[in-house]
Amino acid sequence: MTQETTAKFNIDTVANAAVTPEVELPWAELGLKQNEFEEILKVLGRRPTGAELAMYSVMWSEHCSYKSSKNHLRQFGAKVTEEMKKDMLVGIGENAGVTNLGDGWAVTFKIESHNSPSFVEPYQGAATGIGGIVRDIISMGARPVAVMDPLRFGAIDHPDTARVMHGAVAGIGGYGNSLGLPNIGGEMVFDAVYQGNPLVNALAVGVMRHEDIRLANASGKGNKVVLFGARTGGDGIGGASVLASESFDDTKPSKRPAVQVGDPFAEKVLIECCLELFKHSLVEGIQDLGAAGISCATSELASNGDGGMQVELTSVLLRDHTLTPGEILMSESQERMMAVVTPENIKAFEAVMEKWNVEYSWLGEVTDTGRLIITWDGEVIVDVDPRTVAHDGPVYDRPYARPSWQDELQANHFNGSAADSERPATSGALAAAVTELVSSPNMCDKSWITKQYDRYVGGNTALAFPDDSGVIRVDEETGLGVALSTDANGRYTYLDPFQGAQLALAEAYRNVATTGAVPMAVSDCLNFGSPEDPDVMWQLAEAIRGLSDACMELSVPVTGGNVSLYNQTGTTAIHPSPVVAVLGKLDDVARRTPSGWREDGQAIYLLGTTADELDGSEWANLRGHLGGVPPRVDLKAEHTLGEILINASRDGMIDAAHDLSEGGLAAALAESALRYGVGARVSLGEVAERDGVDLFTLLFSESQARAIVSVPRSEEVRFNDMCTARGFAHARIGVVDSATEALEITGVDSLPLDALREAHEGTLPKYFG
Amino acid sequence: MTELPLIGSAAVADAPLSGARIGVVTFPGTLDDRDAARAVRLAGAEAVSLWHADTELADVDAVVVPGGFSYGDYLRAGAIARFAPLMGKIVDAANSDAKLPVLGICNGFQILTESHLLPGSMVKNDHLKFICRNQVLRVENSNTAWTSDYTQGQEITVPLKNQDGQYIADEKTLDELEAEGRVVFRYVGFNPNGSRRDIAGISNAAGNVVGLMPHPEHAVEAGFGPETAGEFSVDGLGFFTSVLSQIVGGK
Amino acid sequence: MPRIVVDVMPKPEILDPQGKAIVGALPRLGFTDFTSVRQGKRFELEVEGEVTEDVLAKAREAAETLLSNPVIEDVVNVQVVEA
Amino acid sequence: MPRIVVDVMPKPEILDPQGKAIVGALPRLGFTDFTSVRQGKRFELEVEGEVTEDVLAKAREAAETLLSNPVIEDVVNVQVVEA
Ligand SMILES: Nc1ncnc2c1ncn2[C@@H]1O[C@H](COP(=O)(O)OP(=O)(O)O)[C@@H](O)[C@H]1O
Ligand SMILES: [Mg+2]
Repeated sequence: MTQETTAKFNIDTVANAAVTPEVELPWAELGLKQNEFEEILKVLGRRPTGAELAMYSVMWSEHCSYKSSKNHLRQFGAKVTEEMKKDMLVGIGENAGVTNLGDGWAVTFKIESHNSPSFVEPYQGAATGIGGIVRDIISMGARPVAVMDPLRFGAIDHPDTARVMHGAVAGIGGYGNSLGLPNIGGEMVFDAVYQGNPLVNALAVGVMRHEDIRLANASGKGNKVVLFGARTGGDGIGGASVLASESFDDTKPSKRPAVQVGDPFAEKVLIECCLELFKHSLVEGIQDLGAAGISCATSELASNGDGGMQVELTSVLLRDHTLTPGEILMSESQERMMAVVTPENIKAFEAVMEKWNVEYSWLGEVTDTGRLIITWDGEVIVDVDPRTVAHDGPVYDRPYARPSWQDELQANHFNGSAADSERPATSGALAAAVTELVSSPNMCDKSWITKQYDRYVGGNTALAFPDDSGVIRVDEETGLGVALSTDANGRYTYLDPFQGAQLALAEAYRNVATTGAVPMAVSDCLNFGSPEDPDVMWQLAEAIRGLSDACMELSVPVTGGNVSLYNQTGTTAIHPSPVVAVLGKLDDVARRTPSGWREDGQAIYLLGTTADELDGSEWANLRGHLGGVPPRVDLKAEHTLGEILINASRDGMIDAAHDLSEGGLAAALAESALRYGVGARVSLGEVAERDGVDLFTLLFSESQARAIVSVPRSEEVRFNDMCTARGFAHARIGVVDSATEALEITGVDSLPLDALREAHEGTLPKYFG
Repeated sequence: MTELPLIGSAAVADAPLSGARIGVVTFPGTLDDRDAARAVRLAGAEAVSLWHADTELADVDAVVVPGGFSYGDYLRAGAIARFAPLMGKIVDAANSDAKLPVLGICNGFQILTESHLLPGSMVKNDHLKFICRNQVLRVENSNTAWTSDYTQGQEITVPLKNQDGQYIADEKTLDELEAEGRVVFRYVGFNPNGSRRDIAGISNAAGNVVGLMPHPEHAVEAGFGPETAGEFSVDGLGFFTSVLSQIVGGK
Repeated sequence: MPRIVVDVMPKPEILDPQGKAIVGALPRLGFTDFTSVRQGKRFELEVEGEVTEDVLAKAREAAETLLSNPVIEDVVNVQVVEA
Repeated sequence: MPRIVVDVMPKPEILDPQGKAIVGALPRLGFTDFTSVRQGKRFELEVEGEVTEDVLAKAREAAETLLSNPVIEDVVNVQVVEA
């Protein structure tokens, strides 16, 4: 492939840098701190060249180096038992972790954030969020099989929310649908704290045979380094225009794109092309290009390998020929991959590229020098130890302390507050409360979103919206499959970050078990405010400590994730939002349990116990109250409940299961009825008495480790025995009854399903059309 | 009753007894090719992968042009794919005396209209959004190569998922299609995209070429397709068994 | 470099869903002067060297065959622009 | 009725996947003269009555606010056409 004549620049070579120590460099403009710049001087033993400065500055950014969170994140790797390692084929540190599914199958999944780009330009920001996480999955050697999209936007009635909502949802759909990846779940939370800082997280999951696992490393002297996919443009370097000082060419455009535009078609082709490379074993190592582009790919590949790497930068195919070397190194153009190929495989590699019509260029080769050398027209512009760029970046022990306001916040309980002055008590008020709850922004039906997503493509989707987890078949012959759920509750985490993070895990774990899957692995996306704020840093430290402890207790290892900091408007941080994704395994997806009732006469059981835990609840939220302490965490109970749900599903003891989370029992009952439009008669007196709570509390409290299941008559004895044997609270609270066409709860006015559905489904269309 | 939720087995059948070979075309950006191939296999035929750049049409008894976003659908859905070397062969074979059965699903339908194998065109959905839903269709013509296993007027449920699904044609063409019984499927209950006269799918005059926006290949296995009140539809299988009986019958 | 601009519009008799959505949105934003909006496409083709009659003819052909679908669209303009 | 034509193009520095797909297809169809293609939008706004300076200003405003996304697109042309 030919390149237009390369632009001429005032190239700052390594040789030049060595003899011109006095040159002023724009390190501060590139986001480096004084101490960080001094560290670079020390590492190199001279001043960096412009290109080296570009690389260090992007790779040592918070986003790439995890410098504020690294010290805390270590707990995820440390709090791991032998049992937890058993099925972990690839752990934290690679593009995504890999978990063994058995039968030679492996699964990889990861969740990432694309928050601030999605605020600036919701469509493209969200679209490229999907694109980026999918490339992480491809680079592990896997075929991506599904995506999910946990979202958090501002107040539903704020004028800017519609802009973000329309754009982000269309972008996620536009990109994911075009890749042929079913969307199998996500979240949608509206809260004013996210108004100027919406959260757009994206999860992708992929599957592969064990032998296809690929890692990001460049090994074997003489192997060739190739860049393929889209051409490199000025994307993502808008802020780094200071590098213009490299150039003496006046024709250079003054502007670099502030946002990246995704090309899902290019990515779809890239997926197929990579899978063909893997199938014929044509690449030794592979790395996607995400944040920090070529800087990241070359330094990570080289430092994970056994030698070094030499690369000629003028070989990079460009979309914009005015880019300077530093800009090329920093560019975040989408839909690109870098691979290491043995000389014998070059021809075969090129044949695959040509078949898929993918552009590629050979940049250089793996060496045994231990150095990463980058040249521009043969002149050395980068000569570094790649580890110092990719791994040995700065690490900060940021100060943190429990916020001064935390005690007061926790003392402000909902129970007895002004917001709690008119607690519904009559049968009419309780019915109205249930209706209000199911139509509220956070609890309402989300199909306005999900119907813009292809859930069917691939033909392996066994469960998706609105069930508790998405379930994807992996092996068509055996029915082996995986279940996934993502959860987080920013209000709980605000009230208590340690417990809040544990509750996020507990809920995702419970959702996976509810569909009958055995929870196996965790990925997390930690969305927090500024780490330079000791209050926020405390929230982050507590959340990581809580989550890592809980993972150990539930025996589910964290296999990867992402930290997104500085999510705040001015000095006001978002609620700490640790989004936790749990992946589980189903030996046969035919056994998956949906959330809705179907069969008349089946008994409805409530599993678990209820306490007065309304602090941070959806109900309190509807009444404008946020204070107190979140529901109590009981991981032992979560584990036992999980076992019951999984065994009951495996042994055919239950036909439907739905966990209780936000909105409590009221939400769960309504959702189970609306799922297939089959009603029930429910009586809660005995349970209320057993747990010592009133009917309202029983319906709206958000106590954890609870679920409702429907049990066929013939299985009731067996089911009861199982719960009793495990010492787990269970109570028969009703019976499925399609004839009522309503949800009948003793002490609550009858809730006709038609009206309930109208309330549930009307909300998003009302605001978003 | 203690029955488990119904999910069929997708185990790949052994070599099909029928001996029928049905081609499934892949373009860059095609998404539902593997699904179409699965449907072909579940119906009892052999699925043969066809590559858009091939200059010869392999020895196949019928062709499915599956859904997706060929070339990103950036210019117009199907506009670029239509010029693929293999499409020329498919058009010739469909128009030849042999009347090769061709089924275009979603993007495949759009490619067939761009190729002028079928009249009219698709534009953006009237609501301008991508839509994915379970759609009820009425079979208006059970005499085509792809619908003979249905009964006239039968209602079937299959998924629908698209961005540019609004079928349009001028009034004269629409009248002609109606008069000649070439409206093969109509949306029932709800028109999901503003298509003229609720048209979901049409055929050519000879009935060997059928195109439709909804996705029959996604309603062939209990457990993985459209579900209404807990029951799964496998209504899409009829497309593939229809063409199979015609092929086997004709052999 | 010289460019050829190709303009393609939906045929007048064809309903244009995007134009319709815009015309619906305009008054909500306080724009009340526009009675109808139609959305078409504008392509800018760059040519290396001179735009000869032959190159222009090629552009016209590309406009008719690839860039537009005659069933639903009209090529309303093919024109050279010096940049 | 007079019409106002508004042309919107993707910003030059922004990736244009649509143009890219077209430029890839052209040579396969035998069109080899075009080195780059960018795809934008053309809007035709119909005006009841006369196009005053004020109406044109409104059109310009609509072009900047509704018809284009200033983050990724430029309004390259707003012009009156008599029909
Ligand atoms: N943005 C979204 N994208 C896809 N699915 C979503 C989205 N938001 C919510 N869902 C789906 O809606 C259903 C209900 O969501 P939620 O109430 O958060 O579930 P749960 O309480 O079980 O975690 C789930 O199936 C979830 O996956
Ligand atoms: Mg749930």
